[in-house]
Parts: sequence; structure tokens; C-alpha cells
Amino acid sequence: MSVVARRYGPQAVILLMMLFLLVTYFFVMPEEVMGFEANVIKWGSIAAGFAMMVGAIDILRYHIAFLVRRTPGQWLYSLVLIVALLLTAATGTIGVVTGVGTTYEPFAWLYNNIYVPADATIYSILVFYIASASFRAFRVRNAPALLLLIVGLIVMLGNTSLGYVIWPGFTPLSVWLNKNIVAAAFRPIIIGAGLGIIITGLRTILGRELYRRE
Amino acid sequence: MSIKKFISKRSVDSNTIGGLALVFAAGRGVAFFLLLILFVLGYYYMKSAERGKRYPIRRIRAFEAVEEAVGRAVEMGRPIHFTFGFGNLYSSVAPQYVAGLAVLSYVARLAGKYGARLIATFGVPEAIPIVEELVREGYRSAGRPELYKPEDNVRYLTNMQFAYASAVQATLIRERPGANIMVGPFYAESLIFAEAGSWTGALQIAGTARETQIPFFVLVCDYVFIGEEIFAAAALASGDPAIIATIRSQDVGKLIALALIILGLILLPLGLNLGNFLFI
Amino acid sequence: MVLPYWDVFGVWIAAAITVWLYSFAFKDNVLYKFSEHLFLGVAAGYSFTLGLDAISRTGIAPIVTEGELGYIVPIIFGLLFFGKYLGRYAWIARYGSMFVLGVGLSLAVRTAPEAFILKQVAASILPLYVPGDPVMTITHILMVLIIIGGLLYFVFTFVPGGGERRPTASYRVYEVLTRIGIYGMMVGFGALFARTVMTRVAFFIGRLTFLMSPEALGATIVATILAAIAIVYSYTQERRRSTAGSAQSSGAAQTS
Amino acid sequence: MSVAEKIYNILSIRQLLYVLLIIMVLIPLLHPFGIPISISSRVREVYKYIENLPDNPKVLIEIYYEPAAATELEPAVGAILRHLVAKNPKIVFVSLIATGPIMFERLKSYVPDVFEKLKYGEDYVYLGFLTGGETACASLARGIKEYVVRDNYGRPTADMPIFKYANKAEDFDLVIIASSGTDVFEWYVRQWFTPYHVPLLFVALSVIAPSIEPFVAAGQAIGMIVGQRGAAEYELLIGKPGSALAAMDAQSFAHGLVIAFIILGNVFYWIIRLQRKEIPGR
Repeated sequence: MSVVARRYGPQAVILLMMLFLLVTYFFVMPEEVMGFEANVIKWGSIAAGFAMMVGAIDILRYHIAFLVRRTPGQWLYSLVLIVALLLTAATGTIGVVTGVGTTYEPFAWLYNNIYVPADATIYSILVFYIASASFRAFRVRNAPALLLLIVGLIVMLGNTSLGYVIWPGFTPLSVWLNKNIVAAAFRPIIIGAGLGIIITGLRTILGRELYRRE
Repeated sequence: MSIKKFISKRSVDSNTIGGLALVFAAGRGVAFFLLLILFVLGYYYMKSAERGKRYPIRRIRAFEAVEEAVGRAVEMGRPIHFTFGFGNLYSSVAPQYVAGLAVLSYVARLAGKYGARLIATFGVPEAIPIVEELVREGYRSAGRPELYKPEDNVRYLTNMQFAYASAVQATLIRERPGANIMVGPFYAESLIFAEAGSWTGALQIAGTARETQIPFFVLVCDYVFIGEEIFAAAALASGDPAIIATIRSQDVGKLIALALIILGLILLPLGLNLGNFLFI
Repeated sequence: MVLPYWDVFGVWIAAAITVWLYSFAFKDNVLYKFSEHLFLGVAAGYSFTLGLDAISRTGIAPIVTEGELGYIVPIIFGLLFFGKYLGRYAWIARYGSMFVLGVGLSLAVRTAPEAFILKQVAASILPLYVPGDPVMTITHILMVLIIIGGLLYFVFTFVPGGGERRPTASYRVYEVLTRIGIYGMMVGFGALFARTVMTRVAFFIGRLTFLMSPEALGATIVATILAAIAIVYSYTQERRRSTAGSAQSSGAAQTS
Repeated sequence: MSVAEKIYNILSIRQLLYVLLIIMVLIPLLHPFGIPISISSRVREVYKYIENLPDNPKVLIEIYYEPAAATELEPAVGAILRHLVAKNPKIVFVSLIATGPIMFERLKSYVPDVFEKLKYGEDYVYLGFLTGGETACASLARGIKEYVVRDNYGRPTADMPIFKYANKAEDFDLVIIASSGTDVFEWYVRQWFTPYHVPLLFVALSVIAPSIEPFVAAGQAIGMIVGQRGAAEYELLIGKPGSALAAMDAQSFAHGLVIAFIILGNVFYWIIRLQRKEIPGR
């Protein structure tokens, strides 16, 4: 029994859901079946809610281990993480339970003064990485790389007033490139990705993906 | 319970005379047949591979580099870092997580074979059970179960994009991996990982099917899987000829697309736009 | 009612974190590590809250208020995720993963033929001769060649001659077309790299204007000085560790 | 070691490049130069469309972005509001995203001159965050007053005079969607344009623009203001330079620096390679 439950059970879950969600998508279905289909899609995010909680608990356990073992150069930081996690989770839970949601004052404070600035900062740290990657990695070793560089310069000049000062033609040229050549260049990648998605779906249904049979 | 019985039991309105009311949803008929063809072909090639038929794959340089990278990391006495992105499995990039997990399973087996320390960071909470099992299985199947330490090898960081990114770039600098392998759906954090990985001299192999992020991997990493190549790599990673054979049906899909385009180009000047007939 | 000094303190924390997170680009240091762990803690707590919210608002509420008993299914599968703490029966957590994956895969697979393949094919059918507009004609021909070449590049198993260089006619056509496809992709990658610079810089300007705002400027200056000290400190730490390291490794073989 | 190699090694220190970048962005922010920028036809079309709107136009504005994206989208919305206010409009603000309310308060402090001239409940109203995504978008089209009983501040919408003029989709002359994502544009195309043919105007991040280009090309939207550059051009057109125009100089300096790094990186790379006939360390 355990081999079936361990190995074929999860595969059956995916097979059942895939068949249902494919049939309801491709064929005209009665009203209540479509209502049921909309629910099933929501079910994914509900079950995932538990996984997000388990994930947060795993992070907590991972850092409590450092705290208990007093790992040098790490336990103090883990303490900071644990306090921040417990505070945010507690205030967030109060917000959800009282129905006020994320506008609960203490939670909003943590969100607006720690999460939001940190999120925007790590996103914009990319400006530094673009600068150093431009100097070190943007190497022209062969003809395609040269083309990549030339187009990159044209579009950058077309995007800002800098280009306009040198030659007003950069912006229209950059618009022409983006609207036509770039759009065409990505079509084969998107088609290929679509085929890869379909066959990965097939392999997962047939239980050939994510299982090792040794 | 076959689909037909399920459908006819819930037949729609009066005009369905008893039996089957299989009416295609508007604009999805052709799409359904394409999906059906690809599924049937995939199954056929898999079955023929099980009967011994082989379909040689053209060289995917980045895939061959994975084993080199693991070997190189072990010689340098440095760990291997692998990540496959953040987010949730119910999103429509799920197939790219599956491809990432398949390559992770392959890297875990290589880590067991070479006795290397693998660090798998990720931000997909629902994948925690799968990652733990794949990494443990990787070490066990290579005969080195003692090397598997869950708290070190499997690191779920968080599913918030830039908290995940700040933790991974820190891991790359502090653990100084010899190899940095990144396969899965990546967003703006692609360049954060590739650039931080390059500071410590790691050999970097990366791939994603999210086309907006491929340029950063092409520019900064040593080897790149472009778009569909991550799915081909996932098939090769399994080492199972039956799975590798399913790539053949992806190729047939490309030939169908090619044929439709060429047919469309021929018919267009004759005043017939094939594009309108693809969505009946 | 949040007292005003909480707001001021909040702006200081936001400015300090912004400076210390940026400092990582220069050198990993203790203040980055502090900000990173603070950020991870709040993010993990926020993720926990979103999970709880998803369960209560979209999961339990329909059962309690509208009596939709179907919603018990995802709650059961969700609870299975806690199975990972049950040692021997940890494998039941896989049911949770596969349940969620079932939704994601189905959404992706069922829309892929239309959105990823047929829509792109339809968009690739362009008039190869546009009367009276030579530029458009050349553009369309170039686009079609790039699309066909790109598609051939992604063919894995139908390669004439299995990919080795053989002077057959079909191989040369394959070679030329795939080369055009690769060049087309390079144009795409160059344009995309350039296009993202604008949005990244805009976010960076947003952060800088916040740091220079009157209420944050004080904290910004203090945080920057502290960051500089932390960076110098981590350089000295590294030099001390590498000199000690080389002395030690010349003695005994370095344990991997 | 040749001179080229010495310079190359110095420039390879990434920290130096970062300091240069910070300086090059800070200078124009502190002291804008006002480098002239060309006005693209796309932004000019939008300007003309709003200029030709009838007097006291009925407008719905969807605020669908989070704090990080506000830098690029807020200036554009602010510039459009400054242009609209001259025609004493009736504006209904709404957000289908949780961060909407915070962004709306920021918008009010970004263009206080606009909100001084508008009377709450009479000229403008803010419905706040509505859950339900596309379904909420569809319900709004059928009748705002009936669907949203209380506005963002808890006040009943039943007796607000604005809804006598602007309640159902047909009443509106224009719907403006400012979003950092892509899906909300599709919701409004499917729920407001396709059934009721209400004209749509998109305000989007430059990284998102390509994926919503097809809607504008297919005529489902009257136009698009893209990124900070679009906002800067609009500020020029309405003659009220704002933060977007100042940022344009900083953008140009930053882009100029990135271009210089790319060119320098290759120039030194090839000089050294030709000198030494092999590739220097990565």
C-alpha cells in the first residue's frame, strides 16, 4: 500500500486535475461546472497558503538552530530575523483575524518602513550591477556579440535625451527596432517555450517527471 | 470514469439530443487539436524509446558544462550552488519550476558521485517537500547518503522576490561556490545572481524560458540555456531515454509551426489570412 | 494612533536599510547582513500573513458564510504540507505539492497552444510585399527570416547530419538560417538589455530622492558613514583571514 | 604591464564604477540641466486626445501600482491630472490592488494644486481597494454606485452628486489605467472597451510597454504614456516641468555612463588582446 500511496497517489492527483481543467477549458460546459472550475483554480492558492506558513516556520526553525548553537558570526543575525519574523507574523495575524487586514497599524509600520524600502532598494541595486556588467561582461568576442552591442547602444540612445542631442534619428530607429525586429526575434523563443511547457505537462501526467524510480 | 460519461450526464441545454454535448469553446478548437497531436506524439515517441528506438539530440553545450562545473568545484574544494527561482507552483510558470527541479535532481546525483557539498536555495514554499526528497535521493542513489544534511543542502529563503534575491546574492558571496547553476523562471533578480556569482569566480550556467531575462544570462554567464533549452536540459537530466524521446514531439511541434507560417505566407497574397483560421 | 516619533523612527530605519543594502554592491559587510536578516524576517512574516489571509479569506470564509463545502478539499491538501514534520510519514507532504502543481501545470498547458504557439504563428504571417513601402517590405522579409531561422535553431532532433559540419546542401541552408535566427536573437537581447536600464535607473532615482528628502537626510548621512566603516572593517577581516589562511594551509592540507 | 593594462585593472575595480555612477546621477538631480528631449508622436497623440475632450469630461482613473513603481508612474498621472483639471472634470478614482490606497494618498501630496480645485463627492471620489480583480472591474462598468456602497473613507456613495453624471460605463469619456503589471490592462479591455467601447489610456512602466503594445496597435486603447520619459514629455507639453523632467537628465547621465563603460570595456579588452595575442583574465 505505501508504494502506491507514496508513488502513484500524487501522480493521480495531478492527472485528475489536469484532465478536469483541460476539459473545462476546451469544451463548452454547463454553468455550474464552470463555477466549479473557477473554484478549483482558487483551491491552488488556498493550499499554497498552508505551504507559505510551513515555509515561514521552516525559516524560523533554521535560524533558531543557529541561535541555540550560538554559531559564531551568525546567531546574532538570526536573532534579528527571528524577532522581525515573529513581530510581523503576529501583527499580520491580528490584522487578518480582526478583519482589518494589512491596514493594522503596527503591521503597516513594519511593511511601509522595512519591507517596502528594502524591496525597492534591492530592485534598484540592479543599476550598479548593470554598470559593472556593462564594463566587464559586455565583451565583443564574435559577430553576434557585436550586433548585440550596437543595438543596445542604439536603444539606450533612443530612450534618453542624450541620443536626441547627438542625432535625432536614434529614437525612431530604436522604436522601429523594438516594434519589428525585436518582436520577431522573440517569437521563436516563445513558440519553443510553449512546446516545452506542453511536453513538460505531458511528462508530469505520465509520472515521468520529479520521480526517481531507483 | 471516461470523460464522455461525465459530460453527457451534465448535458447543457435542450438541443443536445441525449448523448454527448462536446461543443468546442469559442476559438479553442484548433488549439485543442494541436495539444492533442503533441500529447499523442509525445506518448508515441516515449513508447518507441522504451522499445529501444533512440533519437539523437544536437549538442547542448550548456548541459555538457554542468558535469564539468561540478567536477571543477570539487577540485577547488568549493560547494555547488543551485537555485530555481521564487513564487508559487499554482502560477502559470509551473513548468519552468519542474524543469529547474529536474536539473536540480541531476546536479544532486552529480554532487553525490563527486562527493560535493550542494546548496539548493529557492523561494517556492510548495516545493519544499520535493526539493528535500530530490536532494536526499540524489546523494543516496550515488551511494553517499551520509553527505545529505537538510539544513545545509536545502534552503527555502522566502517567496518574496527581493528578500529571496538579497539572501541568494549573500549566499553566493559568503559560501563562494565553485559552480553556480540557475535554471527556472527568473524575473528582475536574474542579473543580481549572475553578477554576484561572477565576483567570486564561480563557473555559471543559467537558463530560463522567461524571454525578458535571457539577455542578462547571455551577457554575464559562461553557459546559457535559451528558452526551450531548459526543457530539453530537464529531459536530458533525467537520463531516461523514454523522457529524452519526448523532445522529438517538441520538434514536430516546431515543424508544424513552421509549416503553418510558410503556408500562411503563401496564402496571404491570395487574399486569405491563415491567422484568422487558427482561432476557430 | 501611531505617535509621530514612530513615523520619524520609521523614516530613519527606511533610510538606514536603503544605504546598508546598497553597500553590498561595494562589499558584503555586517550592516548589510543585519539589514538582510531584518528584511528576510519581515518578508517571511509577511508571507506567513499572506498565507493565513489566503486560507481564511478565500478558503474558510466561503465554507462558513456560503456553505461551499468543496473548499474543504484544498484545506485538507494544504494541511498535508505540515506532514513534513511527521518523520516517517513526511512523504504525505508531496500530495500538497502535487495538488498545487496540478493547478499551475493545467493553467500553463491549456493556454500554451493558443497564447505561446498559435498567436505567435498568426503574428508571424506578414505580407512579404507591401506596395509603395519598400522599408516595410524589407522589414517583413527580415522578420520572417529571423522567425524561421530562430525556429530551426531550437530544433533538437531533426538536425541534418546530426549537427556535424557536412557540406550537404540541406546542411548549408540549415546553417545560414540558424545563423540569421541567432543574429535576430542577439538584436532582441541587446534591445531588451538597453530597455531595462531606464526602469532600473528610475527606481534608483526614486530611492535617491527619498534619501535626500529633508526628514531622511540626517539618517542617510549617519548610515553612510557607518556603512563605510563596516566596509573597511570587512576588508581588514578578510586580509587577516587570508594571511592566517595561507600560513595554515602551507602547513596542513586544506580540508574541503 | 602596459599602460592599457594598468588602466584596465583600475577600471575593473567595480567599486570605482559605482561611485562614478552615484555621482553622475546625483549631479543632475541636485542641479537639473534641462537637456532638450524630443516629444514622441505617441505622447503628442494622447495630449491632443485629452485637449479635445468635451468640457467637464467624465474620467475613471485606475491606480494599480505599488510604492516601488510610483517613481515612474506617479509623474505621468500627475501631469495628466494637471492637464485635465483645467477642463473641470468629474473623476472617479479606483484601485483593484491592495497598495492602491497608499499610492492615492501619495498622489494627492504629489499634485496638491489639482486636488485643491476639486470638491470631494462633487468633482472627484476615491472608491479605494476593491477585491475580485476582473470580476470587480466588470461590476464597476454596470454601475459604480450600486456595486460600491461605501468609498475608501467609509462614506456612503448613494447620495454623492458625482454619480448623477458618472455612474455606468456609458457615462465615461475616458478611462486611464496606471499600472506596473500587465493583467489589469486586459481586464479593462475585456470589461470596459469590448462591451461599451469606452476609450482607454494606458500609463505603464517602460519594461512592460512591449507586452501591451498590441492593444494600442489594435485600437483597443487610444494611446500609451510609457515610463519616466513619457511623463517628462507630457510635462513639457503642458508647460509644467516636474520631477520626471528633472529625472530625465539623471537618466541621460546614467545611460551615458553605461554606454561609456561598454565602449571602454571593449576598447581596452581589444587593445590588451592585440598587444598580448591572448585574452586577459575575465
